[in-house]
Amino acid sequence: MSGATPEEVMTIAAARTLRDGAYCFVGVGLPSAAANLARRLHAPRLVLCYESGTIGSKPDVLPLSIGDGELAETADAVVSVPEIFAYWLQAGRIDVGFLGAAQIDRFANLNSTVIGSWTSPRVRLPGAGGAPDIAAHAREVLIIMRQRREAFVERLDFRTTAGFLEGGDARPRSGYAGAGPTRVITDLGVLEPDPVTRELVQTALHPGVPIEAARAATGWPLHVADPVETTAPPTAIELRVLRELQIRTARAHAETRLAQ
Amino acid sequence: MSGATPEEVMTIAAARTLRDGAYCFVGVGLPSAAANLARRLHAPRLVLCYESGTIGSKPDVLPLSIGDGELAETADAVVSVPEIFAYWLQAGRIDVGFLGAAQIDRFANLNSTVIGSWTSPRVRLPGAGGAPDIAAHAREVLIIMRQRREAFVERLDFRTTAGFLEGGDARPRSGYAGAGPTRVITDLGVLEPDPVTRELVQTALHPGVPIEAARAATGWPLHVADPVETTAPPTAIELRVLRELQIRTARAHAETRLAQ
Amino acid sequence: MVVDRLSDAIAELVHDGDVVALEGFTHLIPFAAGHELIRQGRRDLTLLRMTPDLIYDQLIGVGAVRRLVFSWGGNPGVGSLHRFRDAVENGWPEPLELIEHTHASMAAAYVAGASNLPFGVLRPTPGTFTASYSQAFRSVLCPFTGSELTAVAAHRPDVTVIHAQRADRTGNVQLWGIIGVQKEAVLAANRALVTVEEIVDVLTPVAGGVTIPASAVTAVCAVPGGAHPSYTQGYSRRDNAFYREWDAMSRDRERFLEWIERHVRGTATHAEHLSSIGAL
Amino acid sequence: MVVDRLSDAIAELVHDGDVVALEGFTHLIPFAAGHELIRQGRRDLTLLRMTPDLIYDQLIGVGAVRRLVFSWGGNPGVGSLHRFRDAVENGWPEPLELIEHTHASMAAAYVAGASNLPFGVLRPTPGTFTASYSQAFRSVLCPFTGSELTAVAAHRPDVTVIHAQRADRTGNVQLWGIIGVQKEAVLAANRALVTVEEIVDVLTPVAGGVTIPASAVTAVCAVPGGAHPSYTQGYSRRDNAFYREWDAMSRDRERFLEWIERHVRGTATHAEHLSSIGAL
Repeated sequence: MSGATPEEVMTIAAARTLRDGAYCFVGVGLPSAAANLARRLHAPRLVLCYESGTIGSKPDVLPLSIGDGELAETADAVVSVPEIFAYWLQAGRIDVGFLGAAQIDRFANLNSTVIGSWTSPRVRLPGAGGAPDIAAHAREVLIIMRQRREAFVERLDFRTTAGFLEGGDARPRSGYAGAGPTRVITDLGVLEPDPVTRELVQTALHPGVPIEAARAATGWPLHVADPVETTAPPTAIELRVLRELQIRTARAHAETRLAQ
Repeated sequence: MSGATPEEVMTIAAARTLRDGAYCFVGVGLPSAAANLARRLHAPRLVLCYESGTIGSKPDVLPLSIGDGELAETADAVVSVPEIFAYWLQAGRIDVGFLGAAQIDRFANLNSTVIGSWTSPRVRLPGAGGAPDIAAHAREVLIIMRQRREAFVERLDFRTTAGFLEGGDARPRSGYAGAGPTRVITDLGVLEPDPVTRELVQTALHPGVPIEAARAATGWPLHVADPVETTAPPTAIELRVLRELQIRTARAHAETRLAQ
Repeated sequence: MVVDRLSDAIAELVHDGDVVALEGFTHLIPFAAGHELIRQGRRDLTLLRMTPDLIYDQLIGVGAVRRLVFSWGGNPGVGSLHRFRDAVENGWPEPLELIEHTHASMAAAYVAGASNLPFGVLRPTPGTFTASYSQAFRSVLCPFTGSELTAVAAHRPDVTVIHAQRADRTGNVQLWGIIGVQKEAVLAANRALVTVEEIVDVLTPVAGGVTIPASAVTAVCAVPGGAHPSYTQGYSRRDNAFYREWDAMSRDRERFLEWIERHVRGTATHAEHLSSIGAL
Repeated sequence: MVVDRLSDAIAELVHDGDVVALEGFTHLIPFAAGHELIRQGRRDLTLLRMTPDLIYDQLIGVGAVRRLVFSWGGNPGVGSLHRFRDAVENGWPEPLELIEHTHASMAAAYVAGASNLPFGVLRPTPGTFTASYSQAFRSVLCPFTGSELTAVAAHRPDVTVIHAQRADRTGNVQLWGIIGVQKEAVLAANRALVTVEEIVDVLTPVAGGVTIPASAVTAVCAVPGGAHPSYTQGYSRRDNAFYREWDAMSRDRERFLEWIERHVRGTATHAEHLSSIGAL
C-alpha cells in the first residue's frame, strides 16, 4: 500500500462500498474505474450498467467512453437507450447509481451544468447527462469527487441533480423513490449524510489526511463525526489490481496517430 | 375462371385492390389470404405487417394465426408488439389496414365485440384486437366481409371500430389521421363510401350476382351506383394461384394427431 | 433463480386472487404453467393477456378466473373460445368480469408498467367504445400542444408467467422469434416466472434474440415442451391439430371437464400431461 | 433509396434552418455526413443530440448552428468541447442557444416522436432544473391516480442522420452493437439519411442486430469509414488518438479553422478527408 496516490486511495475506497451482485449504473471516469476495480476484487458478480444500454458489461480495460465496443461485446444484454432509462433505471431496477459532478453542496445536490450563471456562464460544463435520473431512481447513490473548496460549495451555481434538496425530509416529501446519496467518497475521505438533517458529515479520512485538510477543502462549515474514522489503507492486492487495470487501459487506448 | 366460388371471387377482388410496394397491416383469415394472393400476383413487393410484430413477412402458406413461426422467419424485421403498434401503426407508416368484422353499418363502422348487449351478450365475439387502432391510423382501410343481412346491419350492437362514425365529415372532425375505409369487398360485390355522405354505396357486383341479392343481404336501404359495375371475373391465373396457395396451406397445417 | 420443479415455483409465486399475466403471442404460450395453476386449484384470479387462447379458456372453464383483461379472445384460425363464451354468455361455471382493451392499449399499458409509469399514452380512437370506457381509457391533454390524447392505466401484474427458449444457470433468459410483449410483461410485474426449454451454461447470442437479465426474473424452471400446443421457435412446432380439436372438445361442458380431469388434474407434471395427450 | 453520392443526399435532404439530429452514442457517429454539412455551408441549424461530441463541436465552430438541444456535451474521456464552450461562453463565432435535457428526457422525446405522440412521460425530478424549465419540461397529471408526472415535448426532427453497418439495395438498414437511440431518431424524423459501411445483396441476420425497414429511410449512401473517428462495430475501431488530439486542436480558434479548411472544406469526399488526416 505504500506510495498509493490520493486518487488511488479514493478509487479503492469507492470500490469497497460496492456489494457483490448489485446492479450498478456507472458513468465513465472515476465511477467506472471504481466499479471495474470492485468487479476484480470482492464483487465479481457486480452488474455494470452503462447509459449506452449495456447491462452486465465485463470490460477488460476501463472504457474511454460509455459507448466503447467492449462494453457491448462483454454484456449480458444490450438494449436501446430509451429502454435502459425507462425499463431499467426509472423502473427502479438499479441498486446503485454512481456519479461524479463539478460541484456538490452540503445536501449532496450536484451541479454538472455550468459555473457562473446559466445565461452568461463562466465555464460551460457538459450538462446533465443521465445524472438527474440516476440520482432520482437508483435505490442509492454513491458520489465520487475530489474534495476541493471550488467543488464543495456553499451554494451551487446550478442544481442539475437532486441530493437531499434543502435537507431533512425534503427529498422523500418531493416524491423521490430512491434513497438518495448514501456516501461521498473523495480523495481526502468519506462524507455521509446525517440521518436527520441530511447534511453531509465527514465520517472518515484517508490515512494521513488531517481533518484540517478536509475543512480547508470544503466550502461550508464542515461537520465532522466524533470520532472520525480512518479509512483502512489500500492493501497490496487492491493497489496491484488497480494499477494493472490502469496499465492495461493505457496500453489499450494508446494507439496514436497524428491527425494534424 | 369458370367454377370460381363466391369466396374465391371475393378474395381475388380484394387482392386486386392492393398496390405493389404498399405497407399492408393484415389480420388473419380473409385479409391475410387476399394479401398473400396479391403478393403472388401483381404485388410481389407488397410489405405484409402482422400484429405479432413481423414486417415484410413472405410466408409460403397462409398462416393459421398472426404469430406463426414462418411470419417471423421470412420477415425483413421482427419487432416487439409495443413497437409495431407505436412506431409503425400509430406513427402512420402503414398504407393499408385490412380488416374483417362481424357487423358493419352503412358508415363502415365495425363491431367485433358482441352480438346483443355488452352486459348480457347473445354471442360474445373475440373483441377489438388491433382493429380500432388499424382503422384509426392506417392511411386507408380495406374491409373484407361476407355480405349478409345479419352482418350488414342498420345498427351495430357495439361500435368496436370507427369507419365514418355518423357520416359526412364526422371522421375527420373527430381528429382521425387516416382516411378511413375506402372499399368493402364482399362475396357479392364491392361497396364504396359516397364522397360526401360517406354512406356505403354498392358500386360493383361480382359476375352473375343480381342487385336484388345485394339488397337482400344488406340490413339498410342500400344505395346502388348507377350504373353499377361488374367485377372482372377471376382470371385463370388468379384462380390457379389462389387454389395452389390454399392447397399448400391445407397440406402444411394438416398434421393431425388425436388429442383425446 | 433456477427452480427445479414447476409445481414449487407456482406454489411459491402465484396466490389466489392475484393479477396474473401469462403472456405469449401464438408463439411461446406458457401452457405448462397454466396447467399447474389448474392442478393447484388457484381461484379468483385476474388474468391479463392480449390474446387469451386455449390455456385461458381452460382456466376460465375450471372457474379459476374472476376477471379477464384482454384485447382479443379466440382460437386463432379456428374460431371461438367456448369456455370463455360460456362464462360470458351464461355465467358458467362462474360469471366472468371483462375489461376490454385494444391491442395497442394493452401494449401501451405493459410498456407503462415496465417503465414504472402509472399510465401510457395513445392517439385517441373517438367514437369507439374506448371513448366512453373510463375503467380502461381516460383523456389526457398534451401540456405543450393542448391536444387530447388517450391515457391507459399501466398494467402492474402481481405475477407474469412466460415461456422462453432457454436460460443460463444464473437466471438470465433468452427468447427469439416472435417476441410479442413478453419482455414488457415481465418487467411490469412484481414477480416473474419463466419456463424454458432448457437451461444452459452459456447463452450464445442469437439473431433476433432478446435477453431478459436475471434480476428481472424471480424463478426460472426447465419445462421442455412447456408451450405445447403453442410452439417454441427452434425447439418445437405448433400443434395445429390440437387447436382444431379443442374446438369440439371444449364445446361441451362435460367433455371439457373430463378432459381437464384426465389430462391436467390427472397428471402430475407437464411431461405426464404431454404423454397423456399423445404429444410425446 | 440508395444514393450514390453523400453530397447529393445532403444537398437534397438537409436545408438551412432545419432541425437535424445526427445521432450516435460513441458508436456509429455520422461524422462524414456532418463534414458534408460543413462543406455545403449549411447554416442556422437546430441540432438535436443526446451526446454532442466532436462533429457537433465542428459544426458549432464554423457557425452552422443556431440552437442545440442536448443532454451531455463533451469529449468522452478527454474533457471539454472547446468550440461548444467558446460559443456558449463567448458567443464565438455566433451565440448558441441551448435547450437542456437529461438523457432520459431526450430518449423519451425521441420515443414520443417515433410514436407520433406530442409528448413523452417521465417520473419527475423535483428540485432540479427540470422542474422550472417549461420550454422542455411540463407537468402532467395521471388521469387514473392523480399523481404528477413530467411531460417532455416530442422530438420531430426535419432530418435524422445516422451511420450504420450496412443496407441492402432496397434500403433496409441493419445496425448492431450499441444501438443507442438511432432507430427512434430515424422514426421520429420527417426525412432520414443513413450512411453505411457497405451495401449488400442480402442482410443476413446478426445477433443483437436492429433492422430499420426501407420505408423509414429516405436515402442510404455507402460511406466506408463514415463514422471515423467514432467506430463501426465489426468494421472499424474507435480512433481514440484523434479524440485526444482534438482537445489541443480545438482550443485555439485559428488552429480549428485551419483544420476545417484543410481537412474538411479542402477535401471533396470522406475518402479524401480520411486520407488527408492520415486515417486511411
